[in-house]
Amino acid sequence: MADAALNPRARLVIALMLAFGIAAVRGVAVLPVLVALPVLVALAAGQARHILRRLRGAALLALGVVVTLTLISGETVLAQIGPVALRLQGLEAGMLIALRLLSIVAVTLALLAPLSPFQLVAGLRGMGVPALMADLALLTLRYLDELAAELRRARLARRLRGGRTGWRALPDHAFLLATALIRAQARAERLWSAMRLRGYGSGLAVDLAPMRVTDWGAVTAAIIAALALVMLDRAL
Amino acid sequence: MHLPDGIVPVEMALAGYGASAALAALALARVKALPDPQAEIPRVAMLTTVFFAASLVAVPVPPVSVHLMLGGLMGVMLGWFSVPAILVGLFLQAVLFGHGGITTLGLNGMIFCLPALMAFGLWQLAGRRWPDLVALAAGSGAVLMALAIFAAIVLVGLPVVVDAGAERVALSIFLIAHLPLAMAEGVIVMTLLRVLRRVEPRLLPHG
Amino acid sequence: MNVLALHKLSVGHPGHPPVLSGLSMQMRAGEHVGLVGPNGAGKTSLFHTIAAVLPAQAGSAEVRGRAVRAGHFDTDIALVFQQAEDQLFCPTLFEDVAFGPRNMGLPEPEVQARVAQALAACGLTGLEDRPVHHLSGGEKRRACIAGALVMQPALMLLDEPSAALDLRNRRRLIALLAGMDQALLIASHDLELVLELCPRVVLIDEGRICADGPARAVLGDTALMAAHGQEVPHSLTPHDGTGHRHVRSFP
Amino acid sequence: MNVLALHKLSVGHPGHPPVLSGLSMQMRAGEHVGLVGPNGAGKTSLFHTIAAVLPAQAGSAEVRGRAVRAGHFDTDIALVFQQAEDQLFCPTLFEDVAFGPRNMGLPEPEVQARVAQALAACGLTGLEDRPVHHLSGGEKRRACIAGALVMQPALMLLDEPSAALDLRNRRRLIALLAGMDQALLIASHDLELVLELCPRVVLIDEGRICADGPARAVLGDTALMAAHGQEVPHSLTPHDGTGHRHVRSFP
Ligand SMILES: Nc1ncnc2c1ncn2[C@@H]1O[C@H](COP(=O)(O)OP(=O)(O)OP(=O)(O)O)[C@@H](O)[C@H]1O
Ligand SMILES: Nc1ncnc2c1ncn2[C@@H]1O[C@H](COP(=O)(O)OP(=O)(O)OP(=O)(O)O)[C@@H](O)[C@H]1O
Ligand SMILES: [Mg+2]
Ligand SMILES: [Mg+2]
Repeated sequence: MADAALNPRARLVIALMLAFGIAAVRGVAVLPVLVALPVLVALAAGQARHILRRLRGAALLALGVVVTLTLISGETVLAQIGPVALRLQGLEAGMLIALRLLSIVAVTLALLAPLSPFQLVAGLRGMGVPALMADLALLTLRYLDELAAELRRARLARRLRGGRTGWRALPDHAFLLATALIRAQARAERLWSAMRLRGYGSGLAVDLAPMRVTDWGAVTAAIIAALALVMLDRAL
Repeated sequence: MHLPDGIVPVEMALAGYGASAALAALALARVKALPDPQAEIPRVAMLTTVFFAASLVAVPVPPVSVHLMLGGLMGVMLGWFSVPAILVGLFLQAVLFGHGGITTLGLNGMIFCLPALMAFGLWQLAGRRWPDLVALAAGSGAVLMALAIFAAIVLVGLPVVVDAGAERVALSIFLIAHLPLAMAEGVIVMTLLRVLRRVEPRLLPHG
Repeated sequence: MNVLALHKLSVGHPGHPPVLSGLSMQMRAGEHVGLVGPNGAGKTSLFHTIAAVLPAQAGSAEVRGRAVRAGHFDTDIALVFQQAEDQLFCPTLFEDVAFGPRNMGLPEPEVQARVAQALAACGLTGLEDRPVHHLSGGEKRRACIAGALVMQPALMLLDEPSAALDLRNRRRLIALLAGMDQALLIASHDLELVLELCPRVVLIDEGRICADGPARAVLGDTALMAAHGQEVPHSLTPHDGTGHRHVRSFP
Repeated sequence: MNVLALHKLSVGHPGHPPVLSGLSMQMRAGEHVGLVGPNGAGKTSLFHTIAAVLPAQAGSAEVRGRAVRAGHFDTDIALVFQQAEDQLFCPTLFEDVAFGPRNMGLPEPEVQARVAQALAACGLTGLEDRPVHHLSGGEKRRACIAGALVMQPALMLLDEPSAALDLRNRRRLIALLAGMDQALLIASHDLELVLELCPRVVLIDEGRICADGPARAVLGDTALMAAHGQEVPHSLTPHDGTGHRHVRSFP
């Protein structure tokens, strides 16, 4: 699939363009487009199932917004269930927020989740993000395992020597967190030396893949789509 | 307590980006003036990892979720480095987990970075004299300050149809839900700094 | 009573094929057994299964008659990890060694006494207040051993106890372990150490027990050892003290 | 030209008194030197100082005529860490070994070729796609060595290279290192390995160099070795192959 090979930089730009386009929507008239857009992108990226799974948190949040706003705001009462009134304006505002949220998250995930950490960071560099921040992003992802392993190790070592469990272990845990962090930092320093000793300078060793015609095409299409969305929204 | 995508108008989101970019530029300039910024990177990255991971253990309390924020910790431990660290952490959270938002990245940056810098300032001022007290205040204070900024943004940003009174009630519930978090973060910062003072003073912000 | 009994035990990592399968063996209380085998044979994995860190893929392991269940840890067993850093988690050496006895609910004076004794046995007296991550490689290794000793377990599993030790400390460790009346299971590539400490040796390779018998018979069997990528220890091969010896060739 | 030159070098950890002081020594290109000394003598700290990980407390170190400055790393030096886990940081074994050559900007086919060669030399062929944290202890150690080898540095610092290796792999490692024409500085408690690989040995203890000379003279000097907590290696002491030997007593 052509899309699978989209340049990381292009993906970042497209994600930002579409996200801001969607965020700019104000009226309920274009809501169907907000549903269609992420579906299209997800299908194009071949990521549909993957995204659905990761969308759960955002969906819960969106539901919460809809329910809360429907209950607390607006004049027009749609229905009255005992003391609880469901209101039209709240429902509309809630739906708008919820759909904007879901569709932005879906678009972002579809475009960026398939990238490896290296590609993601290379893309950031390509967009002119300072080297220091790009390095930070890469190391952060790398150290995630290290930190988890450090915590796991400390917990295991603790249990093996008869460490308590349950709520009585709570103070122990705060302490464990602190010592694990200190040790993780010491290890981080050694790992960093190991990387530098093997020639890691400032900046990345991965090449920035050049933007090809398809990349430019996709970026242009995204810009047009975002503008069209905003203009459609303002016109209706 | 991230501001998700889609809640606030796009103009605010753009303004947030502008503000965060300016803050990042300032912080990076400060950082570059340090004697050997490269040597600090592993420590900064490890704390960024902690910050990044902390939000993953989240309890969704719609329309937001409660989780450790660690802004105060970042500020005290990293000083000006906390700004790039937090921004990177927020970006990764948004992109990899759909947590927070890509359009609201700038606003979230303000919600987390300003309290971090406040904590840093507090520590700079009095950390040496009353380490435990200041650590507690920095940890808790950062959460409270973040809450205040968050509330301000939501108040300004929510659609006009929302009834002002109801909005305030909802916000208060949300704020109260976060008070235990403020306490917990104070204790975390204090414990960590205590252990550090004892076994690895080199990593302390104040040698 | 047997301190350790394995019945048709299969050892492996979740989601991977078993590393070892159909292991059966027993250890009597107080017995010292050496566990040898090439890199990747599964010594560490076996230890983790016995210590309830890793679930058994099939069969069972029993410690003092009680079945081992993964995640249910037992202070009757002490495990000294192959990687010293995996085991030390407290800020200072003293706290790390005292962690076990404190959790066993011993009164503080007894804790202090036991810790002092364990540190002395491992040659660490004077380093009590050192942060553990400021110790040298050999000091860390000894700290781990002290942390296990102090628990006075019925069965100690030692994974490469002599790695990173200098010769004086290695000798001290040998003397210390030789004098212990608890059961010891020692995985090591240091065959001289195994030979000195363990009357009985178990050789594992290719997923199973290849030999189980008197140390001198197993370790001295040139054909057997060569077949499993091992060498007969120096002290079992005669040579002339000039430093030249019969180098065997390996695949 | 000297590949390494130390002038009155003091080595230590920030905020602590020096571990070693006033060290002076030279190594010629291609020379293989053994570094021995008891636990905590400062071998690892010295390596870290030479590799620019730790700042020198006084004096200077020069690698190929260039002064070492902490934080300014040089791909002419490769360091194999004592703790294997400190060194492996890529997701898979292949990526980890390829990390160095890729950073040196080599073209991809050359990277592939070099990595394949280094993995083969370390007996790791076939494990390319394994996550590094799923390797056994000995496999991790060899992965570290492969990552250093692949850089083809002028000076390799090996900290306990044979720890955690089984005898076959230890022998393979010895053969590999013996055939290298780069300079090697090898810190090890495995004196037999040092004896086989290094014509010259430096003994450090109590913060200074206690002996520097031909391996056979230093390691064979019973009084000197005993004074510094070491033992003369087996292969330099005659014995009869029964497993009994002259056990010296130590303080
Ligand atoms: N976490 C893991 N997941 C999957 N496989 C693993 C894991 N840890 C180890 N292995 C594999 O299991 C096998 C046995 O490993 P183990 O660590 O038990 O060997 P060992 O006998 O202790 O070797 P060594 O002497 O090198 O320490 C090896 O092939 C190793 O690659
Ligand atoms: N990060 C540190 N901070 C302070 N002191 C340290 C640190 N690391 C090691 N030391 C101390 O410095 C001394 C030298 O340690 P080093 O690790 O260099 O010894 P070594 O010769 O490599 O020993 P081993 O053979 O046990 O590996 C030891 O006494 C150790 O306790
Ligand atoms: Mg092992
Ligand atoms: Mg060392």
